[in-house]
Amino acid sequence: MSSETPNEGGHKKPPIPTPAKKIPALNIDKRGDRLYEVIYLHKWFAISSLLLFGFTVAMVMVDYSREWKRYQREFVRLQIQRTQRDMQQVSSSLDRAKFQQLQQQLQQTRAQQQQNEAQIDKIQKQLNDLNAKYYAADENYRFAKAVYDSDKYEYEEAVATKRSNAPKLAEKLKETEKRMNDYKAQSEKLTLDIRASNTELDKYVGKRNEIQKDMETMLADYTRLQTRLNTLNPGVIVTSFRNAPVFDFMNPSERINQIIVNNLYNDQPFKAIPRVDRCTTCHLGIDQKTYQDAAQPFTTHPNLDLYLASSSPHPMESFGCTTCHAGLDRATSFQNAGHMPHSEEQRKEWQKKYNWHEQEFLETPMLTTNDIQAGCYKCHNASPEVPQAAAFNSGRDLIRIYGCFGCHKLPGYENIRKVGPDLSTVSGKLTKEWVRKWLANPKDFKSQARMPQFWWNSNNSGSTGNTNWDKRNAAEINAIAEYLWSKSKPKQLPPGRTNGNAVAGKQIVETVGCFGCHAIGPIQEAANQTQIRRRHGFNLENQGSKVSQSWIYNWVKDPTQVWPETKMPSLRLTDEEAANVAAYLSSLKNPEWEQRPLPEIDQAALDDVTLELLRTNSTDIEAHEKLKDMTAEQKNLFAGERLISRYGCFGCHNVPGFEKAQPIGTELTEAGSKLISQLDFGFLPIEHSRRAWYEQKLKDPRIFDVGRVKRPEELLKMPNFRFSDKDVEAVSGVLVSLVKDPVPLEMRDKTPQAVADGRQFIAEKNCRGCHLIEGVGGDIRPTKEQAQWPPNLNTEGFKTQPLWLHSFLKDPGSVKLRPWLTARMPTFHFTEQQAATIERYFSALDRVDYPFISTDVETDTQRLSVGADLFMKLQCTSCHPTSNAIPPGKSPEDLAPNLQLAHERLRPDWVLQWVRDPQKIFPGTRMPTFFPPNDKGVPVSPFPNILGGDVTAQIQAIRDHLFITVGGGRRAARSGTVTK
Amino acid sequence: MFIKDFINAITAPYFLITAAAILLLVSLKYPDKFYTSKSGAIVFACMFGFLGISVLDPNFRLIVTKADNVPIVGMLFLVPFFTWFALREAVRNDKRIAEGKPLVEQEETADKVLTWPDLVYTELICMVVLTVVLIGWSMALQAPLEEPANPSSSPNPSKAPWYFLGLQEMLVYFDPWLAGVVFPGLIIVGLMAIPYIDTNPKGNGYFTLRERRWEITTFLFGFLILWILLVILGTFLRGPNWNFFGPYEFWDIHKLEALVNVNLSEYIWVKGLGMGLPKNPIIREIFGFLVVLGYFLLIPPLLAKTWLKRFYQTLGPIRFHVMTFLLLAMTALPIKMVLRWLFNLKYIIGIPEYFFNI
Amino acid sequence: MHKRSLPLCASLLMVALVAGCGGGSNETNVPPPGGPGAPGGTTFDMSKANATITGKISFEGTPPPNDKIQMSADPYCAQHAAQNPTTETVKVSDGGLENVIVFVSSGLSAGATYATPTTPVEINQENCHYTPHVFTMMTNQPLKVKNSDMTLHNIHAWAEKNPQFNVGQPVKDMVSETKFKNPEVPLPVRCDVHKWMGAFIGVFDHPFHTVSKSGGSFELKVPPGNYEVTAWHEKFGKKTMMVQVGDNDKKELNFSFNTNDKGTAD
Amino acid sequence: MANFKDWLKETFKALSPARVGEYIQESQVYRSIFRVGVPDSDRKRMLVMLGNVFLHLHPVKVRKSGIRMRYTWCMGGITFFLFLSLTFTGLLLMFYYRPTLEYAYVDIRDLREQVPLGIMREIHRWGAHAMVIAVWLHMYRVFMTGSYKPPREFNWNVGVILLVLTLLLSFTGYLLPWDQLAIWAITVGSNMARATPFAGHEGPGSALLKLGDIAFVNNQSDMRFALLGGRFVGEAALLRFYVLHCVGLPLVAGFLMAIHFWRIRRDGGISGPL
Repeated sequence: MSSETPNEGGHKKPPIPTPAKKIPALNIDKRGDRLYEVIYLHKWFAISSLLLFGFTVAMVMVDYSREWKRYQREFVRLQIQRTQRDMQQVSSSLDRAKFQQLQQQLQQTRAQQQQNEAQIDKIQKQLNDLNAKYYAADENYRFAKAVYDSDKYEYEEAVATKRSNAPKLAEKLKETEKRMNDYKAQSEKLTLDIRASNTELDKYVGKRNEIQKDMETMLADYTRLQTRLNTLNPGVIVTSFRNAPVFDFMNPSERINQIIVNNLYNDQPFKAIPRVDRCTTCHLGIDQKTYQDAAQPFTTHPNLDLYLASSSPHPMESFGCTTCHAGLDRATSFQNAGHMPHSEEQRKEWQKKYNWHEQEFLETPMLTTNDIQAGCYKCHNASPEVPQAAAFNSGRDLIRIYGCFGCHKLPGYENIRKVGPDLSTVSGKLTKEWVRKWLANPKDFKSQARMPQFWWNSNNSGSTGNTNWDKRNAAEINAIAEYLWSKSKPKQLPPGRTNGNAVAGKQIVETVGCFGCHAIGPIQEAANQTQIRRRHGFNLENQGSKVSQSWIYNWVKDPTQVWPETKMPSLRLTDEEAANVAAYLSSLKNPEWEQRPLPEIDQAALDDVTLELLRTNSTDIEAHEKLKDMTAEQKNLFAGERLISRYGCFGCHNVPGFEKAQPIGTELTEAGSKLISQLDFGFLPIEHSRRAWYEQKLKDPRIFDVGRVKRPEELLKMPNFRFSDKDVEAVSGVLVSLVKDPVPLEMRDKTPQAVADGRQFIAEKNCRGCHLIEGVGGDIRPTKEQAQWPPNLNTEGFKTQPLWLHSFLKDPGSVKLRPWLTARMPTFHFTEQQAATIERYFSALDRVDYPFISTDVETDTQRLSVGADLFMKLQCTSCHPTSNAIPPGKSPEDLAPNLQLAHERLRPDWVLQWVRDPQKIFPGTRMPTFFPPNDKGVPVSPFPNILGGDVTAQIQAIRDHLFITVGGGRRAARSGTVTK
Repeated sequence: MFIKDFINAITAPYFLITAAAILLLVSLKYPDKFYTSKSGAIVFACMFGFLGISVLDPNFRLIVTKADNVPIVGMLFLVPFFTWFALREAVRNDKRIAEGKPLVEQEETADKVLTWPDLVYTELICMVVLTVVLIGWSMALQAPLEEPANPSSSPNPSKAPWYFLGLQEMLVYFDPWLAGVVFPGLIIVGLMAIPYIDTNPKGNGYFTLRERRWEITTFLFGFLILWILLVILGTFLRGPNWNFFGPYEFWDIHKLEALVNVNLSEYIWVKGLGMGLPKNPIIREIFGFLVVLGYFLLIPPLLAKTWLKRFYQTLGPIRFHVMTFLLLAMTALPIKMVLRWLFNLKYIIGIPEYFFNI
Repeated sequence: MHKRSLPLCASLLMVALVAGCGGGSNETNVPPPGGPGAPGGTTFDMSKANATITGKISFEGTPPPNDKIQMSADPYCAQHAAQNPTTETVKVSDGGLENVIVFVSSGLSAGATYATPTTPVEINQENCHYTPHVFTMMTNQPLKVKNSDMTLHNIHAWAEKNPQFNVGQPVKDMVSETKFKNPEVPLPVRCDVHKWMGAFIGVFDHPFHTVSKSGGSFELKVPPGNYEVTAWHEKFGKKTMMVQVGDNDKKELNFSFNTNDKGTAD
Repeated sequence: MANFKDWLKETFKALSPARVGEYIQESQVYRSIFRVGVPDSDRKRMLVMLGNVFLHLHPVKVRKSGIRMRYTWCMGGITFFLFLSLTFTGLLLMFYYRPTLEYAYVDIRDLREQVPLGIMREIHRWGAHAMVIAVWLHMYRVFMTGSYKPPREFNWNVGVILLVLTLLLSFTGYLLPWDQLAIWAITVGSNMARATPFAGHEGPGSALLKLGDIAFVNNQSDMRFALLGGRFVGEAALLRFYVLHCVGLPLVAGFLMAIHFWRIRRDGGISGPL
């Protein structure tokens, strides 16, 4: 194939363009018929090959040195350090004297052994022989058995198929069986012989073995650590060989750890991708208690009782990591895993340390440690609260209190009454002028107003384009007020008393329990106590400038007569008390605000607004014509109605004419998975993350319009709630928790329905404003002395009898349980069903029977008398009265509940637990234990001579005395004993 | 700041494409002025300087250092370099021809050397060096990987692979059936037809410009302006919503461009004749049809008679008509561009009912 | 044959070496003795606390009178307590304030641990009063509570950082014992039956604390170093001072309270 | 002892590189493979070129000007070598990559973060980009030197097809990582097929292809559907592209490359002025 001739005949040879005068190429002599000198090529080849070698090595190194390997190496170092430390500790705590003694003994026995060497050798030899024989015999036996088994099968098969040679086979079987048994006997005998020889040998060497064993036990811990250390640190060569590139495919010590949770998927479009959490590749000490003080990423999880441990409610194997924390499951580098800093300092630190930067492509960045409670909700969504997640729950409380669900669809807030007052009777309560001033800036009137500000916000203040917002806002507000008044049908109320005493009223307001739901002005922060629930009712600040004293009287006397749907319960105020309260509340005034002039109404602005609204469904010319025909009143009514519909006032208020209107806000059911590209950040220089957007939105909802040129009807509409930073954080925490991340059924919260319903209900009624329920609540506490705190309702279901609880809930005023308490349990006028919801909730929480229980007490006379004795000796009556009278010399706040009521109020079993250890049921209670535990944690009675010091029996006796003798309860008939 | 704004302004497609085309044509007219070692040094020094200074700008850096764009930055240098190199060789050869000297290539033509080692060895070295380059590149730059595919959220801009961005850029001026199907088809056909249309026997196997001025000008216009430049434009200067963004401009998703393009039929019926558009699309678009048919059917014979008479004679009718068709198809793109820039012309023929828009 | 097997031998040798290195060192049976003072996990040697800080807590101005106690509710107390009993909140003698907790509040080396005394601290309920009224102890040190009265007392530690402790002692000379796991200053103690009865405990995780004696004097033994020392009184609150002591040093540190000082909530 | 010393000496001598080399070269195994031996003479050099299946694509002698870098720019060779390295790295990647919706993306992620020598993906991707550029420049050079002129018209055409194949290879590979970049690039690219005249449901003329009211070209029967195996870029498209990328197109390209190289020889070697 060396032919070089171009295809002749195929094509014409192209003509040579220029005269072909052959001119020798430069330096041709030197090169011969070469283009390049070979040495020149060699040189280039050498250079490039060296480069290639270098680059290949570099490539392998670059590829090999992964971030996670570094952490794993570090962790091994840490483990070695710790093991060495442990070893040192173990060795220093070793009983050296004893160890030396053992060593001496060992030497002694050795010496003894040497004397009997001949004997030992003999036995040893014998033993070896026996072992050899045993081996042979045992093998014979096993082979014989194999033959027997196969013969057996043949025989059985022959019998079954009725073959003629069956008898012959039976004989053969017998023969093999005999042989097998012979061998068995032989080997068994040899076993016995070996055992005997061993025993004999033991006589000489047994002692030594024993000592050796003792020494081993002493050193067991040490040896274990030593082994561990050897495994951890098998030497540089082994480690580096195991983990060397290429060789690391076999059994490297540096390897990926992963948790694969059944049925847990990353919900990607098209397909669910199995979730593979590789976090533990670097977080190596996360589930081990001993790394609490280690640096990240090796630190132990801060709450192993609740997470990771296999005994905890969230074991690592079945929940993984990203279920709660989010982040990218398969990533094994700091950056890609989606770590998110919790603060600006941390962000800076990470940028420096890990070269961290925000990941633009990650849909689910990790929740920061501040936000981590937001990760709970995807599973814990059966009831309105997540256990132990205080910050998250307060966010949910805020949403309920401020009524975000009025405009936005939010999961868990379905079928809740609108938060604002009914406006269908507004003209009977307020004045139009007040409403106009109020709407302009509610917070100006009441610094803690829940009503948000719709006008004079960042996108409708000053003047933009052709719009003078001052004039326009005034016109809009006026139109709305006019509309409301035109539709309002005031309720006829009896004239209220106005002759109350404000000072006495103040006393009542401060003590009777108003502050469980209300506050006056800003709420003073208290350490360790949330007071969010004190925003449940509207703030009473400047109430006197808002409504008339007569109206207040009617309201506090019986709120339902004014507004049947109100959440406000009746506090059973007497007429005089009500008059005093009314006097006090109407004395709370803001004269400066009252004197402020009303904004003037500019007809041109009203025309502008009306025109703009008219234009939405008719042409310009038509709109102008319509406008011309309208009177000012018509304009106001028309504009008012359309504006209410634009701003969605009916989301929070009952507005006549808007009973069936649909909420106007964006649905927030999956707010936590909303694509960042769908969030309009406007021109704001804020971080482009969901969290940051929500926070900004909550701080100033309309700021995204700033810098935009928009017509008034295109502007953002969400009003400004003027949330504090803390509130913003809590609410946005809830929003980011609303993710679209399907978790398998087995992970989901299994809160019983009764508990979920109960929680929902007590949240609606704000029970926790006063009471501590499930360890949460008691918001009223900072306003009261500890002695005046409303009761903790821990174990309420277990504690109280259903009948008593039911009658109490239906009519709390009838029971005088704690006469010293100034706060009153209000009358909520619960329906039977509502009361049952609460009762069922408490029972379900404590897992006790409801509603049918036995309250009879099984006892006998002797026990009753012991109980009476103990009751006296323990001086229970020092604090507990047994009648309604207050003992002399005592003030009510020194007292405990009247024990006479116990038998019909308390469950007998509860009393037993309560008396044994009251702190366990109500931490901080003033009820002491009389049976403090000793060193071993066993309760001890101060009266060792009564009933043999049996604590359980003593407590039972006290209980029986309390129920039968003090209370006069029923005794259960006990078989075999006679009751009189 | 002012300089950046200025550059942002002059990189606008209409200016960039026009300027580049003019520059190319002028440089081909006076090759011995443009394609010298000195001018090459100046141009490349400027380009490197521009890149070096510009990467200080965050927006510029963002777009240039995007992993998948790095090869295109390389191409941005390689293509001009080889253009300059080839034409410099050509200029040299042309000079030699003029002086009656043998060509650069010819000096050695008759010499044959053994393939082993001269060719085989150099190939080996070349491979090794290339491997080194590839490995180095791979170590320095991680291949891009974005979030998992999600058909419900389209990134803005959604771009085709970079080598098809020329086609995507054509979508600005033509409908998909032309820009995405017909033009690519014609490009392939046209490329394949080149050896059969080009009967010029000269310039076979050596760099020359003077002997093949017509072919080279046409090819360079098509390759450099209508392909490479459009790829670069599509890569670096097209942002969200396929809007134009200068190299220092932030890709703001909210930037809007006014869509005020008008069909030829509206120009004639509504603006010219002052009457409504006829219902029947054929009648409505009759002028468009006339223009397009005229373009493809009348111009070739006209050219054959006048301007390209010489070609008609050497090539014969078949070759000539194939050539003029391909040339006219190619020039349709710049013509449509110019019409768009000057008159906001949307379609010459616009029958959206049948997806037939030109 | 020989020639061929050379590399094989070499590689076998390598493998053997590697294996030897890996498993070679587990022969040791006897652990090396761990000396005292090994880093981590060992306790502080109290003989190093050789510097002394002494001082006086002075009180300026007229000390406010203590509240009178109404004991009528419990006849036993009314009978056994002194005439016209008062609370023990402010006790001033020689211009010095008694019952002030003085302690090192920062400056101790981090990570150091201190031996917990096994001797219990005692508090007695006698004649419806706690004695002592203010005292200090270490975490996990036993606290013995004794009732010397013929009436029911309950000793209720209103702890916030520790689990609350509330034991009723209905029998005379009854003794209960408890421990506090976490440091807490002050830890108020009250009797819920007799609301005037109150005491304060300072619980520390180190031994450098004391209570001012009658006349307001106190003495602290500390290791050399630079410390922040805090004085706390139930009514007048906290004061802090810095002090630097060297080896075997003696420094004087005087705190001063007056009527205008207000106790903070903690 | 002396014996042993001699033995040692001899052994060392026998083991010297030169001797070992000699020994190997004289062995039957070696000679059966490499017929010619070290090409240290011109004759042998020619024999090597003739006897080696890979090298025989080259002629024994070449025109000096034809192998000048300033003339060839070496772009054809680079393209071919890039093709080879892409085949190699691609093969390695195929061990880890599974073309399913479940795993496509996560496998790429694992290649990036955990798989040893996952850097192959980088080499593959950058090599692919480089190949597209190299193949353009190769065409550019061939045009600029007029090398498509007779007798090389056919080889130019083969080259054009190879260029298209290169683009298609790159295009099909672009989808495989299954990230947003991939799926949207392919969506944009394949959307054009929707507008194919007559064969695309949004292309001109497709509306004419119907019988009565039954349209033959709809979104489930047009070019795009054929390309993607579905109405949108989904699992079928992924598999289709994977097969094309790994098997179909490389086979065709390899076949055409063989022709391309062969024709270079048949058409008179690398072009040059005659």
